[in-house]
Amino acid sequence: MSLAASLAASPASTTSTGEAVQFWILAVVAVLGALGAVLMKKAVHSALSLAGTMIVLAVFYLANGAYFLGVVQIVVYTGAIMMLFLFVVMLVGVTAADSLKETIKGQRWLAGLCVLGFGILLMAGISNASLKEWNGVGGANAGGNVEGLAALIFTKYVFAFEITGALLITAAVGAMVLTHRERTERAATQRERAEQRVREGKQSRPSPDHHPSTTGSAWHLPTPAPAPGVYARHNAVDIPGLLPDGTTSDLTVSPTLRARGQVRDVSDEALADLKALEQRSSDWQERGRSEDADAKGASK
Amino acid sequence: MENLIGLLVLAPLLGAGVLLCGGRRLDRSGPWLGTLLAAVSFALGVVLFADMLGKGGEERALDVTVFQWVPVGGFRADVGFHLDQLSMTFVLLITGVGSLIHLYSVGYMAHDERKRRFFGYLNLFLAAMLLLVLADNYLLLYVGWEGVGLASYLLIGFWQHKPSAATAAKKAFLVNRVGDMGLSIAIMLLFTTFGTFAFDPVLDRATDAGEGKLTAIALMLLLAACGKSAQVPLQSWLGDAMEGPTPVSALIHAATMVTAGVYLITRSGAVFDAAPDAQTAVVTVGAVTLLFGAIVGCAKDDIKKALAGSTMSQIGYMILAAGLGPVGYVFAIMHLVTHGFFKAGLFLGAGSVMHGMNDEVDMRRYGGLRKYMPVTFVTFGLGYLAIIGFPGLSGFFSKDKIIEAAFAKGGTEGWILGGAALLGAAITAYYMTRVMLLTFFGEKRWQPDANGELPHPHESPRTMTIPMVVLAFGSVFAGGLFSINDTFLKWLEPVTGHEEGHSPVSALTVTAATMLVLVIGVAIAWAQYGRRPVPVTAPRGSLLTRAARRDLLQDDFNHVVLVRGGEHLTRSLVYVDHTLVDGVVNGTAASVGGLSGRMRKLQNGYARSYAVSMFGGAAVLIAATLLMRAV
Amino acid sequence: MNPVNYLYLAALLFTIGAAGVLIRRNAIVIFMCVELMLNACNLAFVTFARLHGNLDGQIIAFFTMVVAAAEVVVGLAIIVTIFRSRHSASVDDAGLLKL
Amino acid sequence: MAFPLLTLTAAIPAVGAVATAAVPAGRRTAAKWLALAFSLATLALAAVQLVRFDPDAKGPFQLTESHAWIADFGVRYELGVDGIAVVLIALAALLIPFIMLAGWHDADPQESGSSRWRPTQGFFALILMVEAMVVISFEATDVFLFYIFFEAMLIPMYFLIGGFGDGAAGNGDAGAAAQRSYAAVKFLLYNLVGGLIMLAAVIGLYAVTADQLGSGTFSLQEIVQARAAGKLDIATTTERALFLGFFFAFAVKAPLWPLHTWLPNAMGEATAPVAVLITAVVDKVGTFAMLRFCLQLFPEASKWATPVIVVLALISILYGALLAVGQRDIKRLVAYASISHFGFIVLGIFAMTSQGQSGATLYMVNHGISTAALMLVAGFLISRRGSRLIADYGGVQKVAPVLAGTFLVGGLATLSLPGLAPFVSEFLVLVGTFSRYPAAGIVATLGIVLAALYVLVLYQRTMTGPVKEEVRGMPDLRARELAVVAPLIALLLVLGVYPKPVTEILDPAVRHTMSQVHQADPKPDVNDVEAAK
Repeated sequence: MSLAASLAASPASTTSTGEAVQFWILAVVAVLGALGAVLMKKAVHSALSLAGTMIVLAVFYLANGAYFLGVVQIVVYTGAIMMLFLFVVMLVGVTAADSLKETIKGQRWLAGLCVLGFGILLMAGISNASLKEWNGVGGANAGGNVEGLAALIFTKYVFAFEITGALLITAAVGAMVLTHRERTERAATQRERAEQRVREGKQSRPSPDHHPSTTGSAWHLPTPAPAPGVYARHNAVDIPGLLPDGTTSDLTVSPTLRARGQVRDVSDEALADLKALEQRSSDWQERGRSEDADAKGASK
Repeated sequence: MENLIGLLVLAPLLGAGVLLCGGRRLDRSGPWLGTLLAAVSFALGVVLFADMLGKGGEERALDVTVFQWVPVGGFRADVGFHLDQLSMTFVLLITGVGSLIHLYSVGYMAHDERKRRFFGYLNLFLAAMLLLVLADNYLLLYVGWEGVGLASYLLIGFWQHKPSAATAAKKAFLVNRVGDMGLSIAIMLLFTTFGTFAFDPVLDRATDAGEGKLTAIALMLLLAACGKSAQVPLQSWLGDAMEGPTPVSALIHAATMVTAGVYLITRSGAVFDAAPDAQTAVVTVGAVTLLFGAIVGCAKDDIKKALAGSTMSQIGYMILAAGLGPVGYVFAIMHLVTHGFFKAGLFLGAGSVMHGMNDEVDMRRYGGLRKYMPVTFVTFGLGYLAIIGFPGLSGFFSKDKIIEAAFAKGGTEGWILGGAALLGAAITAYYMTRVMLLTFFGEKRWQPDANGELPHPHESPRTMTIPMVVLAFGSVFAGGLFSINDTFLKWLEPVTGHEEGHSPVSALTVTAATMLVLVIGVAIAWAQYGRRPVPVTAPRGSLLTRAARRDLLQDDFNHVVLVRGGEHLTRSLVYVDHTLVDGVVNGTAASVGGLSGRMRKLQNGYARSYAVSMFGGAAVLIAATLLMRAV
Repeated sequence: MNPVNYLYLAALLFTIGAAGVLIRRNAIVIFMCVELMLNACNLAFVTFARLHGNLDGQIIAFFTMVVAAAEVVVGLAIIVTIFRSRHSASVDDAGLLKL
Repeated sequence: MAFPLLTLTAAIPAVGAVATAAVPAGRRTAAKWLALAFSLATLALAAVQLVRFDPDAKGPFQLTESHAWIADFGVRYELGVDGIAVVLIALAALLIPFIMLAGWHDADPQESGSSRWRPTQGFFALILMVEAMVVISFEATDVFLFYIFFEAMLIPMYFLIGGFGDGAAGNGDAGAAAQRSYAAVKFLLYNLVGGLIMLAAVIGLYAVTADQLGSGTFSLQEIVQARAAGKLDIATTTERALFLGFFFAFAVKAPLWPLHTWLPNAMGEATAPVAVLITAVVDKVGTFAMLRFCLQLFPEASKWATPVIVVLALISILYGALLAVGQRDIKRLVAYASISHFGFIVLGIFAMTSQGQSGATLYMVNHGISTAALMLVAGFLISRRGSRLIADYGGVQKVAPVLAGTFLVGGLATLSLPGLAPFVSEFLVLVGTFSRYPAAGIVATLGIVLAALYVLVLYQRTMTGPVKEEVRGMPDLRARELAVVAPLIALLLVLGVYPKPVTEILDPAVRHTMSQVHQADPKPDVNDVEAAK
C-alpha cells in the first residue's frame, strides 16, 4: 500500500526493481503457458498451461494495483472457467489427442503472416505511444481498490453493470437450453430393449452418446457378449477369453480397454498349459490305447 | 406534250408492274402486253419527236418537273424530265430497238414457261433506261442507272437454274455497282461544288468551279461510264453477261445499256470540256478498250462472246470520240445509234442461229448455215458489213468520222489515238469476218447436242425475222441518212455543240487508210478460216490467243486479287470478329466468371479460414489507422 | 522498468492466442485461446488503468471477465451440443452452411 | 388539361400486354387476336399523332404532357414529340402488327397438353410490352423517364430472345436452347453494362444541374434552355464525360462497332419476328437517343467526339458488310447487314449536316421497313426448311417464286436500290457526310458495293441454281405471309418514290437539332447557282 501511495504522489518514470524482476520471470512463464496452450496436443494439457498463464496474469494484476481483479482472476478464471473447460474436455474425451497437421491449404502460412503482421503492428503502436511517465493507480486506490471499483460500478457504470447481469442470466439460460435434451417419449425398459435386440438380431443400437472408438464391430449378437477371462483361471475384465483353438476373442473384452491397449493377453500361457495337459493326457492314453486295441482285436 | 414524257416512262413501268405482279392469268397474254407497251412508248417517242421537229433548233428542249422527290434542307432532288435532241435520240433508239427486241422475244421465248416475267423484266429495263436518258438531274439519272443495272441483273440471270447465269448476273451487278459508286461520288462532288445536281445549273456554271474539282467529278463520271459501258477496267462483266437469253444480249449489251456511259459523258460534256486531264483519261480508256475488246473478240469461239467483245470495242470507239470533246460528241452518238442498229441485228441473228442449232453457241460447230437460214444470213451479213465499215453502210460513216476526229486531236496524242482506232478497225474486220465465215460458210461441223440429236437448222419464225429485217434496214441506211447534209450533226449540235477538227491528215487519206486496213483484216480472216477447213475443237493457239480467250486474263486477275483476296479478308474478319472483338467480350465475361469461381473457393466453409480473413482485415484496419495517424 | 512492458506482454499474449485460434481445430482449444486473448486485453486494460491513474481500465477488465464467463458458458454448451450430434469437436467438421 | 394522347399511345399496348397475358391457356387464338387488336389500336393512335402533329409549329416539342413525379429529385413525367419521334413512333406502331402476324404460329406450344404454361399469350404480351416501352422512350423528354424505359425494355426482350426459338434446330434441342439462352444473356448483359454507364452519366447530369441551377432537373428542355440562357455552364471535361456515358449506352444499343457482337447472336437465335423487333424497333431507340439526348444535351462534346464517332461508323459500315459477306447463316447475315446500316445512321447523325441528319432519321424508318421485309421473308423461308444455313438452300426461286421475289425485293432494299426507300436515306447520309468529310463519304460509298455483294451472294446461293432435294415441294408464301410482306414492299416503293411527306415532318426537327449544335451546312463552292437560275 505504501508503495502504491508513494507512486500516486507524483508521476513515476520507473517501477521498483522487485517488480521488474518479478515481471521478467513471470512474463516468461506466462508466455510459455500461452505457447503451451496453443501447441499442446491434448486439450487437457492446453487447459492446464492456460491456467498457469492466468495465475501469472493474476499476479500481474496485483502488481498493477488491481487487487480485486487479481483475486477475481484466480477465483473466476482459474477457478471457475478453467474448471468448466476441464469438465467439457472430460466430457469430450480426455485422452483424445489432436493432430496438429494442417488440413486447409495455406491456412498456416496465412495465419502466421496475419499474426506476425498484427503483432508487429501492435508492438509498433505501443512503442509509438509516448509513455515515459505514468500516474500510477495509487491515488485511485487510496480509498481501497474494491471500494473504488464499487463506486464506479454502481455510479458511472451502473447501466453496463445491470446489462451484464442480464447477460449472465441469459447465458445461464442459454447454456441450459443448449445442453438440455428434452425426452419426447418414454424411455424403453430393459425388457423392451432385450426384445428389440432379439427382433433385430443385434445386441443393441450403438448409442450416439458413445465415443466413436467404442462402436466396434462386435455389435451383432442378440445375446449378451461372451464373458471375459479364461474360465477358472482368470476372471479379470482385461483378459480376453480364449476360443477353442486357443486364440483370444476380441468380443470378450470391452472395446474401451482394447482401444487403450490395456488388454492382457494370457493366451500363450494358456496354450502352454494346454500343451502340457495334452502331453500328460497322451502319456496316460498311451497305455489306454494299447488296451483299447487289444480289446478291439479280441472282439473280432 | 410535257405529260407525254411522263407517260413515255410510265408505260413500260406499268407493264413491268402488271406483268410481275399479275400472276399466272397473264402468262399467255403477257408477252404481247409487254410488247404493246414498248410499242406505245415508241409511239409516244415518235409523237414527241414530231413535235420537236416542228420547233426551232434552240427551243426544242422540253423541261417538266413532275414532283418534288427529296426536299431536305438545301438538298433538292426532283423527279423531272429534260427532253432535248440528245435524249430524243436515245428515246427513239431505246424504244425503237427495244420494241423490236420485244417482238423478237415473243418468238424466241415462246416455249419458256416464265416468259411473262421475262417481258416484265424487259419492260422494267426499258423504263429504267428511259428514266436514265430523260432525267433532268444526276440523282434521277442515277435511279435509272441503277434500275438498268437491276433489270440487266434480272435478265442475265433469267435462267436462274443455271449457276453460271446466276453468277454472271451477280457479277454484272457488282461490277456495275463499282461504277455506280463513281457516279454517286460524282453526284456528291457536284452537290458540294454547285449545291445542286440538276443538269442545267451545273452544266451552265461548270467553268466557275475549280479545275481540280471538275477533274475529280469527271473522273468519277468516267468510272461510272466504265462500269455501265463495260470499259477497261470494269469490262469483265460483259462477256459473262451473254449467259442471259439472246434478246437480252441484243437489247442490253448492244443497243442500250452499254451506251449509257457514252450518254453520261456526252451529257456532262461541259464538265469534261473544262477538265482536259479527265478527257485524256477518257480517250485512253476508249482507245484501250477498243483494242482490248477487239482482241478478245478475235479469240472467242462462242458467237455471243465474240459479239460481246465486238460491243466492247465499238463502245470503246464511242468513248474515245466522246473523250475528244465537242469534236467527237456528235460522232460518238452517231456511232452509238448506228451501232445500236447493226449490233442488235447481229445479236438477233446470232440468237436466230442458236435457235436453229439447239442453243449451240460454239461457232466451230456451225458452218454452212447460209442455205438453211437465208433471212438470218442476209440480215446478219448486212450487219456484218455495217460493222466492219463497208462503204456506204452505216458503220462506214460513223466509224470513219471517229477515226478522223481521233487524228484531229493533234500531236503525238492524235497519232496514237488515230492509229489505235485504225488498228481497231482492222481487227474488227478480221474478227467479224471470222464470225461470218465460221457460221455461215464452210462445211457443216454440226455436233450432236446433249441429247445426242444432230441439229436441224431452220429459219426462225416471223416474229423473230421481222425485227431482224427492220434492223438490217437500219444498219444499211442509217449512216447514210445521218451523214447526208450533216443531218445528225445539225440535229444534235444545239445540245452538244460541235467544232470541226483540224486533222493533220486529210479526210480522204483517213478513209483510204480505213479501207486498206479493212481489206487487210478481211483477207487475213479469209486466209485463216475461209480457205482451210476449221477444226471443231479449238487449237491451243498462241499465248496471246489463249490470253484473249480468257478475256486477256482480266478475270484471272479479278479472281486472284479481288475474289480470293476478298474471301480471305472476309474469312479473317469473321475470325477476328469471333475471336477478337467477341473474344474481348466473352473474355471479360469469362474472366469475371473465373474470378468469381476463384473467389468462391475462398468461401471454403472452414470457420478458421474466415477467421484468418477477419484477422487479416483487422490487421489492415489497424495499419490504416496507424498510418492515418502517422500522416 | 516501465509498465509499458506489460503492454508488450499483453500484445504478445494476444497474438499467441490469435495464432492458436487460427491454427487449432479443436473447438475447446480455440475457446481457450480466445480466453487467452481476452486475458491479454485485460492485462492491457489493467496496465492502462495504472498508467492513467484511474480505475476505469479495471472496470472494463472486470466487465470483460463477466462477459467472458457468459461467453464460455454458452460457447461450451454449444460445443457439447455439436459434439453430441457430430461426435467431433473439430471446427472444420462443422461445415453444414458451406455450399 | 389537354387530352393525354401520348400517354394513351404508350398505355394502350401496355394494357394490351396485361390483357393478353391474362387470357386463359385454352384460348390461344383469342389471345393472338386480342394482341393484334391492341397493336392496331396503337397504330391508330400513332396515326392520330401524325395527323395532330404540326410540322411548322414553333417550339421543339408538341402534344406535351408534364406532371411532377419524384419531386425530391426533380424527376418529371414529361412527354413530348418532335418530328423525328412522331415518325419513329409511327414506324414502331406500324411494324408491330406485322411482327405479330409474321410470328402468328411461332409461339404455339409444341404439344397440345393442357399445361398452365401459356407461351402464346406470353409471346404476344411481351411484344406489346416492348412496344409500350419503345413508344414511351420515343416520347419521354425527361432524361430519367427515358432511362427507365430504355432499360426496362431489356426485360421483355430478354424473354423474347431466350424463350422462343425459330425451330431451325428443333425447339427441344438442348444445344439450340443453350445457344439461345447464351444469346439472350449476352444481349441483356451487353445492354445492361451500357445502361449502367449511362445511369452514372444521368446521375452526373443531375448533380451538375443541382449544383448550378439550385434544384436538380432531368428535363431535357429545361437543361437546354438553361444552357442557352447561360445559366448552366457545364465544364468541358464534365460535358465530355457525360456525353461519353450517354453515347456508350446508345452505341451498344445502336449497335456501333466494336460494341456490336450481341446483335448477330440475338438476331440469329431469336425468331425472325423477334429479330425484326430488335433491329427495326428497339435498336432505333439507340440512334434516336443519340439525336435527341447526345446532340441536344451536349452539343460541344458531340462536336468534339465527332471525328472518332465518324471513324467508328465507317468501320461499322465496312466491317458489318464484310462480315455479312462471310456469314453462313441467313439471319446472322442480315444482322451484320444491319450493323452496316446502323453505321450509316450514326454517320449521318454525326456528320452534322442537315442532309446527313435527315438522311439518318429517314434511314431509321426505311431500315426498319426494309429489314423487316427481308428478315420476315427469311423467317418464312427458314420455317419451311428448318435450317438457317445458306448452304441448305438452292433453287428456291423455282419452287416458290413469290417468296423468292419478295426476298429479292427485300434484299434490293437492303442494298439501297434507287426507287426503294432506303436509297433516298442512304444517299442523303452519303451526301451529308461527303459535304463535311469528303474522305469519309467516299469510304462509306464503298459500303454500297459490299451491300450488293452480300445481298446478291445470299440471293444467288439460296434462290437460284439447281433445285435442292430438300427444297423441292416447298410451299410458296401463304395468304397470311403475303399479307405481312406485301404492305411492307408497297411501303418501300412508296417511300422510295415519294418520301416527301415523311421528310417534311422530319425536316424542322432536324433543323432544330442542327441549331442546337450550332452547326450550319457547308456552303457549296459555286454558291450563286441558285441565284443564277
